[in-house]
Formats: sequence, structure tokens, C-alpha cells
Amino acid sequence: MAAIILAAIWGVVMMFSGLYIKNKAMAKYIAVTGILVLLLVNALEYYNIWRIDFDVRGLQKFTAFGTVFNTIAFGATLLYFLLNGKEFEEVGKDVFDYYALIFFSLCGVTLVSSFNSLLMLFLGIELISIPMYILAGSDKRNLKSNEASLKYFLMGAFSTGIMLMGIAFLYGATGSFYVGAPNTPGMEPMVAIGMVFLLIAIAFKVSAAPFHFWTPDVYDGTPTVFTSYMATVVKVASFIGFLKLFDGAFGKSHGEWQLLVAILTAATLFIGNITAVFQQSVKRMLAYSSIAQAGFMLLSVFSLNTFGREGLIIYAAAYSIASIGSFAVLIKLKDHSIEGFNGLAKSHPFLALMNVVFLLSLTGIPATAGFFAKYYVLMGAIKSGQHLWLVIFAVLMAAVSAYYYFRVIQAMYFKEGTPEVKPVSGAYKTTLWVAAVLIILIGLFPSVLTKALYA
Amino acid sequence: MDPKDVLITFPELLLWFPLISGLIAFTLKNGNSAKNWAVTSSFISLAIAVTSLFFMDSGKYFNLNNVSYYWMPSIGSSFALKYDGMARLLVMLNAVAFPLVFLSTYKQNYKNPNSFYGLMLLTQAGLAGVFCAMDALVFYFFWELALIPVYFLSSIWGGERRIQATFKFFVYTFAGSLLLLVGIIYVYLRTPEQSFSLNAFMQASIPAVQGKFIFWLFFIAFAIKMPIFPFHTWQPDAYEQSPTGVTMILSGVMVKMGIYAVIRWLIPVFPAQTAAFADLIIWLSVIGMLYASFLAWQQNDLKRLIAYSSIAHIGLMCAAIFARNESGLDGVMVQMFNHGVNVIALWIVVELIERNYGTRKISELGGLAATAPTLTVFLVVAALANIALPLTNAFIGEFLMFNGLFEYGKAVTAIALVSIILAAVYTLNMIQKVFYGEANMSLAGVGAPVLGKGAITALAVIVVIIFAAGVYPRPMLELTQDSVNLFFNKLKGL
Amino acid sequence: MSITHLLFWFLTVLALGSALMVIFSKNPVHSILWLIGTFFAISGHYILLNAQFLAIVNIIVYAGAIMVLFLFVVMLMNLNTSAIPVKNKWLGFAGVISGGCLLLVLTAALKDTAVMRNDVQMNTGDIGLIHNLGMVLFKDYVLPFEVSSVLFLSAMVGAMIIGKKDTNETS
Amino acid sequence: MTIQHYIFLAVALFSIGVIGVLTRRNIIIIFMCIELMLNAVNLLLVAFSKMHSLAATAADAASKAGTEGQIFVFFIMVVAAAEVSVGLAIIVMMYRNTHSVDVNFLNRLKH
Amino acid sequence: MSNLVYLVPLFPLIGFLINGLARNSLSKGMTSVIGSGVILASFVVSILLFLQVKEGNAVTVTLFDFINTGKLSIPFSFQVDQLSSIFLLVITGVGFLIHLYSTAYMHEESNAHFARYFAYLNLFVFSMLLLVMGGNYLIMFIGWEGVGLCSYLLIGYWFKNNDYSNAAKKAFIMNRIGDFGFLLALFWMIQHFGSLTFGEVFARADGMNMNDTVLVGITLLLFLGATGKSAQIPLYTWLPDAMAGPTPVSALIHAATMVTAGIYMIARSNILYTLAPVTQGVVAVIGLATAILAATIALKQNDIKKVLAYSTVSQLGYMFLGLGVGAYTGAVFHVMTHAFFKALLFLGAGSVIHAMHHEQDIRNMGGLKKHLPVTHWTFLIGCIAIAGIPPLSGFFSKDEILAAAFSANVVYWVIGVLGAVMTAFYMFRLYATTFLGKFRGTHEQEHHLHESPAAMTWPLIILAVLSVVAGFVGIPAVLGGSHELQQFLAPVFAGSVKLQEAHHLDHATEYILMGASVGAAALAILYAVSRFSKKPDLEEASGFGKLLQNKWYVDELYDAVIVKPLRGMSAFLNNVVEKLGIDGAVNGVGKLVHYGARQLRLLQSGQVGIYLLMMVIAAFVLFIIQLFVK
Repeated sequence: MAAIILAAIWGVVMMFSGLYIKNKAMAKYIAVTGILVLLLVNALEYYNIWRIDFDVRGLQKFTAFGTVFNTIAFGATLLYFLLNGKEFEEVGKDVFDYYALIFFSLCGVTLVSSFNSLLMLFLGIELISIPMYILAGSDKRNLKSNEASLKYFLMGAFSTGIMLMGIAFLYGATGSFYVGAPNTPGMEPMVAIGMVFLLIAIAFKVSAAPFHFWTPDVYDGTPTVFTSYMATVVKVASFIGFLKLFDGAFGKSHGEWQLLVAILTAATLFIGNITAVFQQSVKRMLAYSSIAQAGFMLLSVFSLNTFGREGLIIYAAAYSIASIGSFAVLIKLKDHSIEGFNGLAKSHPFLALMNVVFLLSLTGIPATAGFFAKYYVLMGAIKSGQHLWLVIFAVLMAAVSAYYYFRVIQAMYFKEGTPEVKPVSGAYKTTLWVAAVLIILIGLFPSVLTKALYA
Repeated sequence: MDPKDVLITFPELLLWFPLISGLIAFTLKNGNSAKNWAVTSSFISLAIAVTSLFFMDSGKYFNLNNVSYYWMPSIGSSFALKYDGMARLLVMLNAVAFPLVFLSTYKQNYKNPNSFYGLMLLTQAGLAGVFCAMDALVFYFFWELALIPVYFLSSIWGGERRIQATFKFFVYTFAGSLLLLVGIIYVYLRTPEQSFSLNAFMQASIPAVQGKFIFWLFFIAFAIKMPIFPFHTWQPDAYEQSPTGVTMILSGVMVKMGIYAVIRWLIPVFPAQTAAFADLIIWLSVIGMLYASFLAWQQNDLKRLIAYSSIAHIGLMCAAIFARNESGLDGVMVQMFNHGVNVIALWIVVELIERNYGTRKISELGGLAATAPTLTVFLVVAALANIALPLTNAFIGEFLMFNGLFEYGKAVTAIALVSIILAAVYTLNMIQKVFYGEANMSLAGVGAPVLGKGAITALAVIVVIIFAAGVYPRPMLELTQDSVNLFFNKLKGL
Repeated sequence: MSITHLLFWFLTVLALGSALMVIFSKNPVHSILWLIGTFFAISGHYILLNAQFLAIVNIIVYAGAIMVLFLFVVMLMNLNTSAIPVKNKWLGFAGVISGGCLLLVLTAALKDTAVMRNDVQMNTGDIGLIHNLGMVLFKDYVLPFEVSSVLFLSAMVGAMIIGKKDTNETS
Repeated sequence: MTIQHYIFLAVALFSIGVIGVLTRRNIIIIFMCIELMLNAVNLLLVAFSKMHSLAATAADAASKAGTEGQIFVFFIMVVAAAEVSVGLAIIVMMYRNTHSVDVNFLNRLKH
Repeated sequence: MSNLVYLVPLFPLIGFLINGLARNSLSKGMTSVIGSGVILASFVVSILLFLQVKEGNAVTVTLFDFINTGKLSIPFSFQVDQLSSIFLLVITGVGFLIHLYSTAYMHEESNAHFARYFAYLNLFVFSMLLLVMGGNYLIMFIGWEGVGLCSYLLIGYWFKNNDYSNAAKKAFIMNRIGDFGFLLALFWMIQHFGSLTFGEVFARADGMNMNDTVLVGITLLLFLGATGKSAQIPLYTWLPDAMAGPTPVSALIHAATMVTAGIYMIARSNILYTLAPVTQGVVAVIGLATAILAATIALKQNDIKKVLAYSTVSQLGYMFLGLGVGAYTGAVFHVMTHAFFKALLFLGAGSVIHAMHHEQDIRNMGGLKKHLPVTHWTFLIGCIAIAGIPPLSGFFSKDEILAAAFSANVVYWVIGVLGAVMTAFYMFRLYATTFLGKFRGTHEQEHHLHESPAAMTWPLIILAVLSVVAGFVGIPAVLGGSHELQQFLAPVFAGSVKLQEAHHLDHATEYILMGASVGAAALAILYAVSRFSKKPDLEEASGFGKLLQNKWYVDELYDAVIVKPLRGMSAFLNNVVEKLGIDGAVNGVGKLVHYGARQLRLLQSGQVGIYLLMMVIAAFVLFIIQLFVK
């Protein structure tokens, strides 16, 4: 609860400090403070030391799961701020407002991680999305940015409509907006319709094929600094919402809709991985790879069991950290095409090495967090016992993913070239290093995360 | 010694030591110091491995050879290493191989050597982990980890087509191991008390139909690693393109991972399915043997020739394993070690030839016997060991393996035996074209062959091993007896 | 055929008809006007359902504020001349088909389920009255209410960021 | 009236909205069609709320069941308003840069 | 005496190690002393052993457990009994003489190569000793492969010459084909008898009934091995090419010892063969066919060593005939005598070649009688011996085999005698063309002609003496002798003798047979000498002669039927199956992914309208699946 309130408040704080503080560089520090505060209150809440509580009429339900996820989201955002402070200033002059928007969206994230009513889910997702529409278009003179924001907005609004239709039908069937309401073994047509509408809407938010079309264009057009946030925190938040919704609302009728999710998963994995193979721009490649990763996260919804849930948490952490790191390296390069990375290992061995860690994690090589992320969701999927073909397909696609991630590694290590790299500060390097260490740590002892869920 | 006061066990030592010294090697900026560091470290590992041979009695020194502590209790995975006969044998191979490699390539000056030697030592650690792991998850962990350094080694220091070749190698094996991962999870979920330990896996209740399917998930992963026909095509390219030092490890030690895995993780876990598919796999392997031998006959690049010949040998090992009788398995055990050593000798000679004469093309070489008699002697010995001449170490293995295969089936053995004729054909062809005949004067370094002391020592050591193990194989046979017995007890359902 | 029924059918025809006109009229301005018509029809339905509060809000917010905003933008870009034709034939066609299919599927799925027979409380019942709604809104739904304020805030900030001219862009 | 009348009406309006979104190229009109979809949803929600309240009041006259439906409609309107403000801002920005409101005018980002 | 046994192979091994490792530092003198000395030493030990055995105490010495896994236990053991002791004597004795001879013959070689030569030679003797002393089939096989290796090394001794190394390769590969059979036989024995130790195998085989499939199979496979090692049809073609090696090597390996390994092996396993008459038939026929085929070819060869080589093949054929008809003693007897006179002939030829400066074509010789007296006389003795003229050794051994052949099947005898006649003919054609008539070589050759040094002539003389007297150890009863050899070997063949029905020829028949063969041979000799001493056929052969001169084109046949197709196949596998098929498939997957990527990204058209349309269609499909399909 405290996190929700503070996130909103800090958004306002950022706005106003924007009025009085002229030094843009300050924004970063204020924002970082904010995140630290958020992390703090979150921790306090997690350990039941101090929490704000008032009767929300059961609209929200605060669980360890949600809190742990919040921690991950805030942590990722912290890394993100620390790594990209400079780039914020390069996008435009409303630096403080950008931060404010991100805090508002964080508020949405916290809502989504703990909603117990479809109303809150709806508001939360809107609160996440609307700032993103704007950030996508924040580079106003750049037509690509315009296009990204327009596409994102149009399709986003459309999907909102679809989601609302779904909610309406669920309401019609159950007479209540509480998540648990439609959770019954069978599935009468009206609930089914509502479920499918919701599925479509959320599939859109998490960019699951065939509702993924916006993703590459938007990620590509958006200023890279914001793509990094969109592709990570926002996406995993939507996933948490997805999981919580389908767990809470349709858990008992799992068998009824598992096939649909299986189809979405397969399609997502296929399109994401295969299309990524051919991309020349690393930014766009990462966009497709985020679709591919979404495919794996979908497995957790598909399996809807303990392993799935733990898996999603680990995946959220692994994927967010690795992607943010990888984007942070990318953003330092002038040329975003794969050739841009040629010879990075020679000119900037540290950046290259860190990037390798992140890419290996995204590929899912053992001793990196990505391995256990994939490992858990696969375990969940196999445990659910249905559609084993999906699992096989998934791992084959993972093999394909090695292809495009390693193209970057090859460029950095085995190709000759002199990449133009913006100057990197010591703080930046340290943060990058911390991120890499986190990846390795989770990769060796994933239990730290999974255990936290049951404290 | 009293079980209580065990500070660290052998398997851990053999695993962590190279890992740490590898990491240290990265930090050494001065090239030579990195090189010497690596050599020293590899010799220390060897010393440890040798020492461990004196603490074999599993009853007395149990705590020295077994270790297990919780890693992820939530999913029942513990960091369990066991140092039984087979593990000893292969860890020994691993420990012997690296000093040999470092010595023989001592003259070779790699660009930024600290990373080269660092990665090499990491590979050694990974391999040690694979050979000792008693927990499926740990096993898979190292199985993958051993791959990554090799990928970088080959791609950075390899030949001109290195990037494609090693990348093919990487993706191919990576796909295989992912299938393995699925298999492991599947079995894990059907173990009695949800554990990854080998014993739990052996007790897993696997339904017949899915079992067949899962069996193949495991087998394909291992088959790619070994590799056996028709999953072998990554190998010649990878061997050809990797720097010879790495190729030695690849073919000397790494391919043993596949065979080892089949013996430890596949057959004991899937006895029924193994029985069902043994025929198919054995025929596959035998076809592979002949196929590879015929291809070896055609090769013009020494490295590719050796690559194909080792495919043929691996095929025999695989067939012998699936014959599932004691003679065969004993043969495989000794052969795993001996083939590793012999093939390393061959690579060393190739390395020397390439360094002295600047080519590996058989057609461009010739008459080396006149200019480089010592080299010739070594190669001839290695080659004869390679075609399993009696009193060389390889003979023991092949004899036992063929014998085991014969127990399984006469016809298949007869066909498989044809390969020893073919082996003679391509090996002697190679010897003749490269060493006999008039010296080819167009060669760069003709008449001035430079054999480093390191290389000579390495080769001499190998030659000693070849004959020692060939004349008196019993110690090796006894070393692995416990693993063999365990294997058959499991098959007999004891 | 009570008066309620007559009104219902009248409003329904009105709503659907003007909705169709929205998408088929060439001129944007006309579309807007037709949309307003639709909104009025829907508000009528609200009244019929005795949800006066929503009826009013619908008129004020939608027909009043939002649509005027649209109209304003259109005028600003003076698109009142029917600028853009419908997009290429088969695409429009495909659009109609798939939209229609969606309609069909839904109706087909729903048409003979028990729920459909349930009656709807017409022009009675006080839940739709502002007094009741207000109580609930500020008692039970404080959190969403506040959240929506945050939502507005972010939307406002966004509109400012996007909308206002950059100083550097004039130079 | 029975609920099905409203359901069919709402679904019909919704579909018309969808068709509009799919067939028109003028961004503003597409946007309007989306609003139309939202209104369809609103109507449906109100209808449902009245349906439930009828069912509830039958049992207990004082029951306030169904209120939440109309509350939800209220929030939908709020969100819609917010979206409109952002959306129009984006459209204006685009128009400023391209002097077009053709949805297909911008397709630099592809493949 | 058991402590002596291991010395026999040990000495040559030591010699090999010293000569091999220190080859760059040793002088020729040292090398010769060590090389020959070690052989002499083991010869002495062999004599001691022989005497012990003669006392009647044969021994088996186990050094250590070689292979010991579960059921299978194979000791590293030596067995010295009557049979092996005879072979020991022949190997070490003749071996020593040839080493001695080589010290002079190879003197032009450089130090290192000289040492290498002796190293190989010692290694060969070592392996050959393992072969005959092995207490079980595996040890025998070790020696078996070892001698093959040495013959490979020695044939290719002058490795610079590609034809030579080709010959060496051919020899090794053909031997490998034989080993293929040998190994299979071993596995079969292990499976069926559970052991490879001679004693146990024979004991268990004894009980089995005649022509048991297992026995036939095993014996045939063993015989396949023998055909490889002892140059029988179909694997004989390597032996003539093997003449590429230095002549003493031909004498030792390709005449006296190694090629008789096959005979030793079968004689050793005589029980098995006696129990498998089917195989015996095969052995006899193959042997006979080889004898006659080789003889015909020898008729037209002009290379002095080739003639001897084919005669060796043909003589080996006789030995197999002997084994085939169950005359094991006869076969062994012939091995012994043949070792003497064929070694003698080769060494003589070597001396001639030495004198003629590596000229081997007899058409360029002639009239060497007066230049090389010692060589001439010893060579003549050798010829008479091989031609089977009494009382020289060849007569007794060959006659014993022929007699046995006659009692087995008259046809065998007839063909056998025919072969004998041919043998007499081509040997004396060789003799006459080389030593009689007038010299036909170049002038400086004639100028340099000289008798070889003592180190070469002495071995000749000793061997000549032996070829004369060796026969007397086996004088058959009909000639009033009491076949000592037979009695000596009796224990080894006892089992077989017990099983064979004792066929006995009356003396009259025996006399007739002897007379017939000897007479025919004598006539052939007279004709050959009278014809070729005057005008040797120098012109190229034609017609049938050409066919013979080209060895019935067997090599060409093999090349066309076996080698070429295999090469073709492997090329096909390499270029088509591997590159296009398997690897193509693997790369194909990669290509497919690439293609798919290129197509799929076109889906991303960049037009919102199309995106939305696709979304709606997808939604429609999902609804269908959810609501109606399931």
C-alpha cells in the first residue's frame, strides 16, 4: 500500500522539483532517492515492520508474491535510473517529467502486482500504459518516435476496449468485479467470452503473438532509453497481472483455456525467435527477443503451478536485469546495428564482458539467472503434464535464440572494428558490474528469490 | 584418516582448483607468466589426481571421495560429487591431458595468452565437474559450462573459417543439451521424493510410452556430443578450425563426456528403453564406424582425417556400451582413457607438422621421414596405437569391446571388424603420403624441423603410457571395476 | 408493446443507425456529429434503465467535453472537407467481414444460454441515482478514485510534454 | 426487456466500432470508433448492473447490488477522458510534423 | 628350465631397444654385434630348451595376468613344447645366420639406417618368438600382428621409393584382412570355450562331434588368417611384391619364418582341424591351388627374387596341402627343410644381386658360375633340394606330403606331382639362366664381379649343409628310417592321430610314387638345364607366356573388382552423402530458419490497419477455438 501511495507522491515530487530545480542532472538523484525510498517501504512492508493499512474494501490484496515482485521492479528501475541518467537528459528538456511519468507507471505496477478487483487491474494497466504512450513520443521532432507513440496509443486504446468488454461479460456472469468471482470449475459461455476478451487484451500488453505487432515498431521507434524500461519493467508487470488474473479468476477451469495459452505461447516463441534471427539493428533484435522471452514467460501462465509462479518471479528478475544491462550497453554505442559492436572487446573489454554476461543470461546458459528462469518455467510446463510438444518446441526455439544473441557476441569478440562509444562514467561501470554480479548470483542460488515468496 | 576431519574432498579439489587458478590466469597480464601459471596449475591438478589414487578404498576414505551438500533444497537438488572408478579414470585423463597440451603447445605463442590459458583451465574445471557430478542438475550445469570456454577458445584462436564452424558446433550441441534438460526435468518430476540425485533418477517411475520418448531426448544430446553417426557433422569442421591445443581437449577429453554420460546417466536410468533401442543404436554406431572410416580415407587435411577416425572409434565404444556386457564395458572404460591419450599424441604431431611446414594438407606434405625421423617415429607409434596394434593400449580396449560386441551379435561384429582393415588402409595411406617417398622440397621448413622440448617430452610420456597400458592393462581394468559392477547391478535390477 | 418497449427499440435503432453513419460518412465532422447522436441515444438508454447519473455524465463528459475536443481538433486541422477516402477496397472489405464474424461468433455463443432470459430492471430502482452512487464511490471506491486522479495527473503531464512547443524547436 | 436485447445491442455497437477501426484511415475517426466501443461496454455494464439489482432486490428490497457496475462505468469514462487528452495530443503532434492524419502515412518502422 | 623361457624373446627385445633408441650413436660394428649377438644368445637358449623338451618335459610359463575381467581371463604365458621348440630352433638359428649375412649385405647403409634395419630385424624375431611361444591364442595373435608390422617396416625399409612403401602397405593390409578372420575366431572361441589357452580350448573341443558348426566356423576363420599371413589364395599377391625389401629380409621373413606362421598356427590347432574335415578339405584345395598357380607364374618370371617368391608361395601351398590331408608332421617337416633351402636360395640370390650391383633381372646375368663359385655351388644345392631329388632334404618332406595326399585323394597327388615338376623346371631355368652360359651384363658389372665376403658366404655354406642333411631327421619307414621327427612331435598331434583313420600305403605303392615324382622332376631338370644354359629366353613372352608373366593379371583383377569400387564408394560417401546429405541437412535447418526469418518479418508491414485487422482475425480464431472447437 505504502509503495502505491509513495510512487504516486514521488511522481508529483518530481514534477514540482522540475519547476524549481534547473539543473537537469539533479533529476536523476531525486529519482534514485525516490526508488530507494520505495524499496525501503517495500522492505518494511515485507518484513511487517511498518505498513500503511486502510480498508480498501478488498480491492487490493497484498501478498508476499506481489511484494517480492515490487522489489524486483523497483530494483530493476533503480539499475535503470543509475545506468541511463545521462540519456534521459538527451531525449528532451522535460527530464523531471519523464521521471515523474515513470513513477506514475510504477504506481500502476504496484497496483497490478496486488490487485484483487478487475477494476484495479484495469486502472493499473491504464496507469502503466498512458505514461508509456507519452514516453514513446517524447522525442517529438523524430518521426519514428511519433509513429511509435501513435501506433502504441491506437492499438493500446483498442486493446483497452477489448479488455473492458471482457470485464463487462465477467460482471454480467458473476455480478461482481472481484477476481475470485468467476473462479469455478466449469466455464459457462459468458465467462468464456469474458475470459477470451481479457486474454486477448493482456496478450496484447505482454506482446504475445499474434497480438505482438506493435512491439517491434514501438520499441524501435521509442527513444532507446525508454524502450529499455518498456521492454522490462512494464512487460514483466503486465505478466504478473496476467498470472494473477488467470490464477485467481480461472485457476479452477485451467484445463478449459490451457490450449489457448499453449497456442499463444507457441506462436510467440516462433515469431519472436525466428524473426529476431534476421534483424540487423540490435535494438530491433532486442525488441523481437523480448517477444521471444515473453513466449517463455507465457509458459508460466500455461502451467499455472508453483514452479510456474516461482519461475515467473525469477524470470522477471533475470530478464529485467539482463535486458536493462544489455540496453544500457547498446545505448552507449553510436551505431545500433550489429556491425556497430564489431571489435568492442578490444576497445572496451569491460563493456563487452558485461554484455556477454547479459546475453548469456538471455540465452539461458547455466550459472546465469536466465538459465534458472527458463529452467523453472520449463519445469512448470512439464509438471502440468499437458502438451509436452510445447516444451520441446520451446527449447528448440531457445536454441534458435542462441543464434541471434551470439551474433552480438561474435561481433564484439571475433570481428575487427572500431566502435564509437560515448564516454562511460565510473558509476555507470560499477552499476553494470553490480547487475552482472546479480545475474550470476541468481544464476547460482535462485533459491534466494523462490524462498522469499514463502517467508 | 578420521572421516570427521576431512577439510576438502578430492572431487572438490579437482574441480575448484583449476577453476580458481583459471580465474587467476585471467588477471595475469604478462603472457609468459600466464603460460607458466597454467602449466604449473595443470601439473598440480595432475599431482592431486595421482595422489587421489592412493585413497581409493571407498570404505576407508569414503569422506574423501564423496561430497554432497544442499544446493537448492526447495527442488531437491544438492551439490553432490562422487569420485568412483569411472570418475577417477576420466578425471585422470582430464588431469593428464592438460599438461600434455600445455607442454606440447608451449612454443606456440597465442595472442592475449592470459585469456587463452584462463579459458583452458575453466574448461578443465567444467570437465572435472561433469565427470564427478552425482546430481542431474549439477551434471547439466557443468555439461553446459564446459562448452562455453571451448566456444570462445575456438572462435578467438581458431582457423579462418572458425566463426561459422564453432558456431555450428555450439548451436548443435546447445540444442542437444536443451533436449537433455527437458528429459532431466521430466525424469525428475517422476522421482520418488523429487530429487535430482542419480539414485533417485534410477528409481524414477517412468511410464513406458513417454519413457521411449524421453530416452531419445537424453540419447540425442549425448549422441551429438560423442558424436555418433549421423549427428557427427559438426565435429570435423570444429576440429579443423579450432586451434590444435583446443582440438586436443575436444577430441581427447570432451567427446568422452558423451560416452560417460551414456554409461552413467542414460542406461542405468532407462534400462527398459535401452533394451528396446539397443539394436537400433548398435547398428547405427556400426554403420557410423564404417562410414567414418571410408570418409577418413578421402580426407586430405590431417585434422579432418583424425576427426573421422575418432568418430569411428567412438562409434565402436557406443556400440560396445549398448551391447551391455561386462567385456564390452570394460573395454569402453579403458578405451576412453587410451583413445584420449593416443589421439592427443596424433594432434601433437599434426601441430608440430603444421608449425614446421606451414600446412596440414596431406597432398602438400611428403618425405618427412627423411627430414624428421624422430617425428616419424612418434607418429608411427601413435598411428599404430590408433589402429589398435597389440601391445599398444588401444588394443586392449578394442579387443574387449569387439569381444563384448561379439557376445551381442556375430554378424554385427563381423561388419564392425571391417573397420580395423579400413583403419589400416587410411592410416597407412596417411603415413606413406606424409612421411615416405621423396621429400617434398617445396615445403617451407624442410630439413629444419623444430621439435620443442615440451613436445618431445609430451610425446615420450604418451609413448610410455601407450606401451605400459598396452602390456599391463590390469590396474586400469581394476580401477573401473566398481563402476562396471554398479552398472550391471542396476541392469540386473539389484 | 408498452411505451418502454417502444422507446427501447427507437433508441436502439437510433444508436445503431447513427453508429453506422459514424463509420460510413465521408466527412469527419459528420462522423463526429453522428457519434454525438449515438451518445445521446445511449444516454437515453441509461435513462430508460433509470441510471440518471450516468446518463447526465455521459452527456456532459462525452457529448459535451470529449466530442467538442474532437471537433476542435478536426477544425484545427481543417479536415472538414472529406479528405481521406476509405482505405483500399479489400482491406476495408476484410475489416467488415472480420468485424461481422466477431459479432456472429459472440451472438452465436450467447444466444441460447439461460442467462439471456433474465429480465432487466427498467425505469425503477435507485442504484443509479446520484445519491447512492456518491455514497458508494466515496466510501468503498476511494482507492480507485484516487488512483484515477493520479491517472489524470499523468495524462495531463503527458499532454503537456507532447503538446507544448519546444523552445528549441522554434529556433 | 430481457438482458439479451442489451447484450446484442452492445455487441452490435462494439462490432460496429471494431469495423470502423478497421476500415477508416483517418486517425481521428479510428479514435472515435474506439470511443464507440467503450460506450458499448458502458451500456452493457449498466444493463448488467440493473439485471443483477433486479435479481438481488427480488430477494431483499434494500439490496444495493449492481451499484459497482455503474461505478465501473464512471471509471471507464474517467479513463476514456484521460486517454482522449493524451491521444489527441499525440495526433496533434503527428499532424504538426507530417500535416497528415492518415494512419498509414507513418510507416517508417517495419520489418 | 622355466626361468630360461622368457629369455628367448627377451634378448631380441633388448637388441631392438638398444639398436632402436641409440641408433644415432652406435657404430655399424656395435650394431652388428648387438643385433646378431642377441639372436645368437636366444639361439643358444633355444637349444637348451630343445634338449629339455627332448627329455620330455614341455612347460607352460605364465608371466602375469594380461587381461582379467569377469568371466574372461587371459594370462600372458609362454608354452614351450615339441612343436614350438622346433620352430624356436629354426627361427633363432636361421635368424642368426641371416643377421650375420646382413651385417655385410647392408653395409652401404648409413649408421642410423643400418641400426634401424637391425632394430626392425630384432623386433621381428621377438614377435616371431612370441607367436610360436605364446601359451594362448591371444599371445599368438600379438606375435602374429607384430611380425606383420615388422614385415611392413622392412619391406618399406627404403621408404623413399614409393613402390616399396606401396608394397609394404599392401602386405600389411592383406595381413589385416587375415587378422580380421583371426580375431573373429578368437571371439568365437572365447564365447564358446570361455578361454583362449591352448590346453583348455583343445580339451573342450575334444568332446565335440565332427563338423560341429562352431568348429568349422572357427577353423575357417583361423584359416582365413593363415591365408593372409602365409600368402595363400586369395591373399597371396602381397608376397611377391614384398620382395621390395632387402634380400636378407625376404630370406628370413618371406621365406623361412613369418610366412610359415600360418602352418604353425594350424598345426598348433590340429585338433580343431581334425574335428572339422570340411575345413580340412578347404585347406587342402586352397593349398593345392595356390601351389599350382604360383608354380605356373614362376615359370615365366625373370626377376630372380620374384621366381623365388612364387616358389615360396607354391611351397607354402604344399604345406597347406599337407595340413589339409592331415599330414601335420609332414607340413612341419617341410616348413623346416623349406626354411633351410629357401633361405639358402634367397641369400644366394642376394649374393648374386650384391655382386651385380642390385641387378635382379636374370636375363642380364649368366655365366656367374666362375665368378661366384661358393654362391654357385650352394645355390645349386638349394635348387636340387627344392626340386626334391634324394637324398636332399626337400625330397623327404615333400614326398611325405605327397604320399599323404595320395592316400587322401589321388587327384591331389597328380596335381601335386605336376607342381613338383614345374618347381624343378623353373628352379633350374633360374639356375641355368643365372649361372650357366655366358655373361650378358654390362661391361663394368662384369669388371666388378667378385665373390661376396665371408660374412655372406659362411651362412650360405652352413645353410647348404643343412639343406643336405636336414632331411635325415625324417626318413620314412619305407626307406628303413624311423622318422625321428614324427616321434618327437607325436605328443602334439596325438589327439589328431587318435581321430584320423590310420591309412597305410604298402611299400610298393610308395616306391612307385617316389619314383614317379623323382623321375619326373629329374627329367624336368635335365630339360631345363639343357635348354636354358644354351639360349635363355630373353625375348618378351607372348600369348600364354605373357599371361603367366603377368601373373594371370590377378593384381589387376583385384584392383578393378575391389580397390577401385571401394575408392569410388568412399568418394561418393564423402562428396555426396556427407557434404550434401547429412551435413547438408544440418546446414539446411539453418538455411530454413534464415528463410523463415526473411519471410516472417514481412508480416511486420508497418501499417497499423493491417496490425489491427490481424488482431481481430486472431481474436475471432481464438473465440472459435474456445467456444466451438473444444
